[in-house]
Amino acid sequence: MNKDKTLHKDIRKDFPILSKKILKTKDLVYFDTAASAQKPQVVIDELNQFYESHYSNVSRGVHTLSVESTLRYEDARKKVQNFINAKSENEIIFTKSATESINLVAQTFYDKYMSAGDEIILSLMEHHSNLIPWYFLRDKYGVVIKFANITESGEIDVNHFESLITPKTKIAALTHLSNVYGSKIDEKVSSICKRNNVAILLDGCQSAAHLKIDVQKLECDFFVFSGHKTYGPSGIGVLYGKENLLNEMPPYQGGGGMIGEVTTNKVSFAELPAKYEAGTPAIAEAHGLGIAIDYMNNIGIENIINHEEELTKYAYEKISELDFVKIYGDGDNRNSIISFNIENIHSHEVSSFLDVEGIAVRAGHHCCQPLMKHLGVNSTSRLSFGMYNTIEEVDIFINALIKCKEFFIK
Amino acid sequence: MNKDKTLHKDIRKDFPILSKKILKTKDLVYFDTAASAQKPQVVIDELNQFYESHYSNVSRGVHTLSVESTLRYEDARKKVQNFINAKSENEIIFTKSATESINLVAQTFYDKYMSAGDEIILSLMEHHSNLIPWYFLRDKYGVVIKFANITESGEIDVNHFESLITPKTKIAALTHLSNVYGSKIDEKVSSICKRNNVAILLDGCQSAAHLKIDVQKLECDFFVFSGHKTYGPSGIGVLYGKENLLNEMPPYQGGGGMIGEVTTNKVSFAELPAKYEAGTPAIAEAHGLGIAIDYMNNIGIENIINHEEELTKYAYEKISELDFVKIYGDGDNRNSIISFNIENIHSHEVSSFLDVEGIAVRAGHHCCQPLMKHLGVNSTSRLSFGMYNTIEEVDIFINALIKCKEFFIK
Amino acid sequence: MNELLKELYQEIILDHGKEPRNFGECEIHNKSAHGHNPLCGDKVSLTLFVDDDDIIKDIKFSGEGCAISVASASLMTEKLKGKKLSFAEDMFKDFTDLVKGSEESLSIIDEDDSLYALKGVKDFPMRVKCATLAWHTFKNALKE
Amino acid sequence: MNELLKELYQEIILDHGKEPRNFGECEIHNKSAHGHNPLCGDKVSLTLFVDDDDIIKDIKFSGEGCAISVASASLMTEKLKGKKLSFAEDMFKDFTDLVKGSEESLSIIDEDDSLYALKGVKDFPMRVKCATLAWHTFKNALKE
Ligand SMILES: Cc1ncc(COP(=O)(O)O)c(C=O)c1O
Ligand SMILES: Cc1ncc(COP(=O)(O)O)c(C=O)c1O
Repeated sequence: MNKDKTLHKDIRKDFPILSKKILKTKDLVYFDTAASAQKPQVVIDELNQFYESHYSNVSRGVHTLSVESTLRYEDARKKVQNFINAKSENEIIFTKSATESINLVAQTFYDKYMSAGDEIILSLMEHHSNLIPWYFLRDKYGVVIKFANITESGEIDVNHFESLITPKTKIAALTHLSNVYGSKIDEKVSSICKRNNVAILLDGCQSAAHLKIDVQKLECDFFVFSGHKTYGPSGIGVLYGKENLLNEMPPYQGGGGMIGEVTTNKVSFAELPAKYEAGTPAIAEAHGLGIAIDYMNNIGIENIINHEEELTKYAYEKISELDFVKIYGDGDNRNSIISFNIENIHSHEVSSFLDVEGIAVRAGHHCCQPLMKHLGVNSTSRLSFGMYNTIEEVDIFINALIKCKEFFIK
Repeated sequence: MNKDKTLHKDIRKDFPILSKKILKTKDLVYFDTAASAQKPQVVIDELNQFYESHYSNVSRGVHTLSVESTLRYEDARKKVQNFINAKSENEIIFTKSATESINLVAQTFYDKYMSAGDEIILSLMEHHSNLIPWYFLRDKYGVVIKFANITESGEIDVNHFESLITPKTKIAALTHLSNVYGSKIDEKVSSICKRNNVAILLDGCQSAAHLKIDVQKLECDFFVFSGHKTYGPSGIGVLYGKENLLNEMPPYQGGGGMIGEVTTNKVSFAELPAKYEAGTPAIAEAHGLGIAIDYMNNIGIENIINHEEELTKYAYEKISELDFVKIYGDGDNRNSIISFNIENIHSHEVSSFLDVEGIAVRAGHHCCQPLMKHLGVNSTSRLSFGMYNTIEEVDIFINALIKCKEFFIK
Repeated sequence: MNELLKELYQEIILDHGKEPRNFGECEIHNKSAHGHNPLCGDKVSLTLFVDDDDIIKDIKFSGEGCAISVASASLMTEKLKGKKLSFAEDMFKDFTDLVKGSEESLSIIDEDDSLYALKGVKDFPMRVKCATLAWHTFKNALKE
Repeated sequence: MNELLKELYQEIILDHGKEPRNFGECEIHNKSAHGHNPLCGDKVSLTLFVDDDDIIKDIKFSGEGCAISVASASLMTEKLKGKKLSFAEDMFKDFTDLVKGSEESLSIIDEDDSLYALKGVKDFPMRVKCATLAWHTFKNALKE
């Protein structure tokens, strides 16, 4: 594949939805990849192919289709393992979503390692999916949650973070890449956790498709992401956990596939990774995610990163030139996400206006209500890039933004 | 569509995988629908269509694609509601699988209505997915589990069941249609529960695609099933729960989409059904399930039932004629499932042998180890029908079974 | 300018969105409710004084939200003040039908009604919740 | 008769499957383990007596399973009896490679080996677990 700067021109052809017309006339400008990424044709085709020629349930039967499905399902696990550089495929658990992955960790990590009064550190910019599972522990079991401050530039205040750690701190759960600021976490945070014997979960929802992920270098104990934000199908998520932790922690859900032996009195559990995959898993979806990973690897993660960096920089500069727009966070350490507000225009108006121009941006609290409160707003608009976006689309967006302001503020 | 007896001939064309050749030469005879059903072309095509033209995240954005996805997702909910005749779409929760649905009910029903010493009734023929979630309650919180006996014919012993009820009994969780015997639950069981104020969960995994479901007539409090066994995609399950119960019970997983307001101290929860759907749901999968339901409705549930009845009766008779085969359970009250063993030949051998003949049957314990113990076996073979199977396929199977016996027992 | 946007953001909407009427809290009230839209964080607080004859003597709202939700709340308070509760309930039904695009089932609202200005919402289905937030809050206030 | 089935169910497999050797429990043993295949419920129990020189002086198995798993266990006990543990470990690697179809990486097992009879398993990937159950149980017994 073409790896030069015009790469995105060719990439666009791989994504069928990008040729859609909005309201029958406007070219779609999809700037909502942070909410969910679009799917390349090859992923869609492979889902097709899977159901048309290889589908059945996995791991249980011994017949041909069962073999074909199981091999694909387990192959996907290996692809994920390589994608994030996990040591073993036993460390890759398929879930339905990053949200489920976090719920799984919160409950089972608590069960094994925590008790009332123990402490968890979150940050003010966590997504609700990385807040509520921990709130449940607080409300059910009396663990204590502390919040790390966010700096003006949109990053965790590392000194404040470190000051929150006590001997009772057991785990920190933090976003690897903020879905509001687009800021990447400071690597120091992991080393601080390591030094203090605090486990760390990184919420990689926004990073998995936009940064090179190496869970060993990241020194994290858990890493979660969603297939649908990674150019894969909906309905599939990933949990990476260090093998010794996953071995020690109890299972999460119970059901077929995760057992060893069952009598009316007792149950023993399967080895990893089956232990954490109760019930029929998202079979075709796992395969689709594997194909999406192949696709990203083919394009080249480095190429994707470079392209998105360029886009982000360009968009940030262009938007900064508009004096009626406030951007949250600053320009450094910003990856493919820009949240902003137009003075005196609600984000809903902005998004509805842009929609009619064919431009899809997100409006709302982005599942970050505590951060919105911290910013003193109810909602923001957010544009977010995928590998398929272009500089021309940013220009269309800038023009539309100017028209939007003129429409609402005469 | 053609509703006469040759209906299945036309139906077969709708399922692309059925024209597959096993080992390049043998026509596929798919008798493993109870493990997972194959998908009609229209479901596969609609997944395609969804990703190619309408996909984005649901419920959150205000742009066109977000609208198109959300409408399809919520439409699927209405289709499920109608399919099982629930009173309100608030009673339909999308999960990843029936297994998850049961885990959800077990945990949240316990949280709201049970405490140590309270009792749950299961039966000896429950699937592990309807055992282990309740074992978790026993092992974590000290609730008591009682097992209803199974009669020789493969049904719950209703008198024994009734005798297990005490004032401490809070819920019974029972399979609506046994995945080993193919037997349907006696309607008396629900009335007994009603009369004694015991809630009842019906595990509809095997019934949803093979019986007419009416949750109001069934008088159940919860009903669960999986999309993949209902001609829909993998990665989607359904929980039906009575609205008042779902309103009273606490949420299960926490995350985006299931909240009302969130501060660093507190969280309030969304109304039904969002309350139980944390995180990005299985969007395309829900839509695909909706299309599968449309497809079944088009064929006509009655037609499907009649056809499968005929198949089951024919197969039962034919197999009964083979003196070297033992069938578990008897011929009445048997729906699309037949479990059996050939004397002195392990089910694995049977399944591998049949596989080479192009015939896919399940071998193993069918996630029912307690029932296997009760039957005094380690495993059985199982054939199970879908709407697409034919009498001719049964004949092929019978011949293969005879050859199989001859191969292993000379 | 796009027709759909013009329909959605009629003058009266922009006007009420910027300068909402009946904004604040009723000095005396016997009914109230808070509403919020979990999808975007928008909020509305409603206070009412309903007399013994079921007449809405006073109604005010406050909160933060988009032009559609604020204008809708503002227009609602104007519309309901002085009306009987039973009329308000009928209005609720009509209004939700209107913004969802079921115009044929309207029984009270007609083209001359100020609320009719919100008809354009029907082409923006994800905005229906904005338009109906105040009305659902009103319903909840009555449940108290 | 199908070639793949003939490969899988060679005479020696059917024979060992029906009449397993070294079936039972070692009278004296210092190592043991239970194994089971959660996919089908098959079980194997293994007892071993390993002397001070790391020689497997005795080895027996019992349990229930399919022809492949029983024959594999039976052939394994025959093969390992009297052998050094280090040889057994190498054999483990070879055997799992064989049944998974990586024949090129074999270093001990060759065509004349009785274990070679299980080569046909490679065409039935879901049966690999049957063929390796006894061997994994053996590994676990050593871990004790
Ligand atoms: C009776 C019964 N209950 C529960 C399940 C679990 O369904 P799933 O694996 O789709 O969650 C199954 C299917 O495996 C089943 O047959
Ligand atoms: C930072 C972050 N964390 C968690 C999530 C939740 O992901 P999902 O909804 O796919 O479970 C999201 C996406 O919505 C996110 O952006």
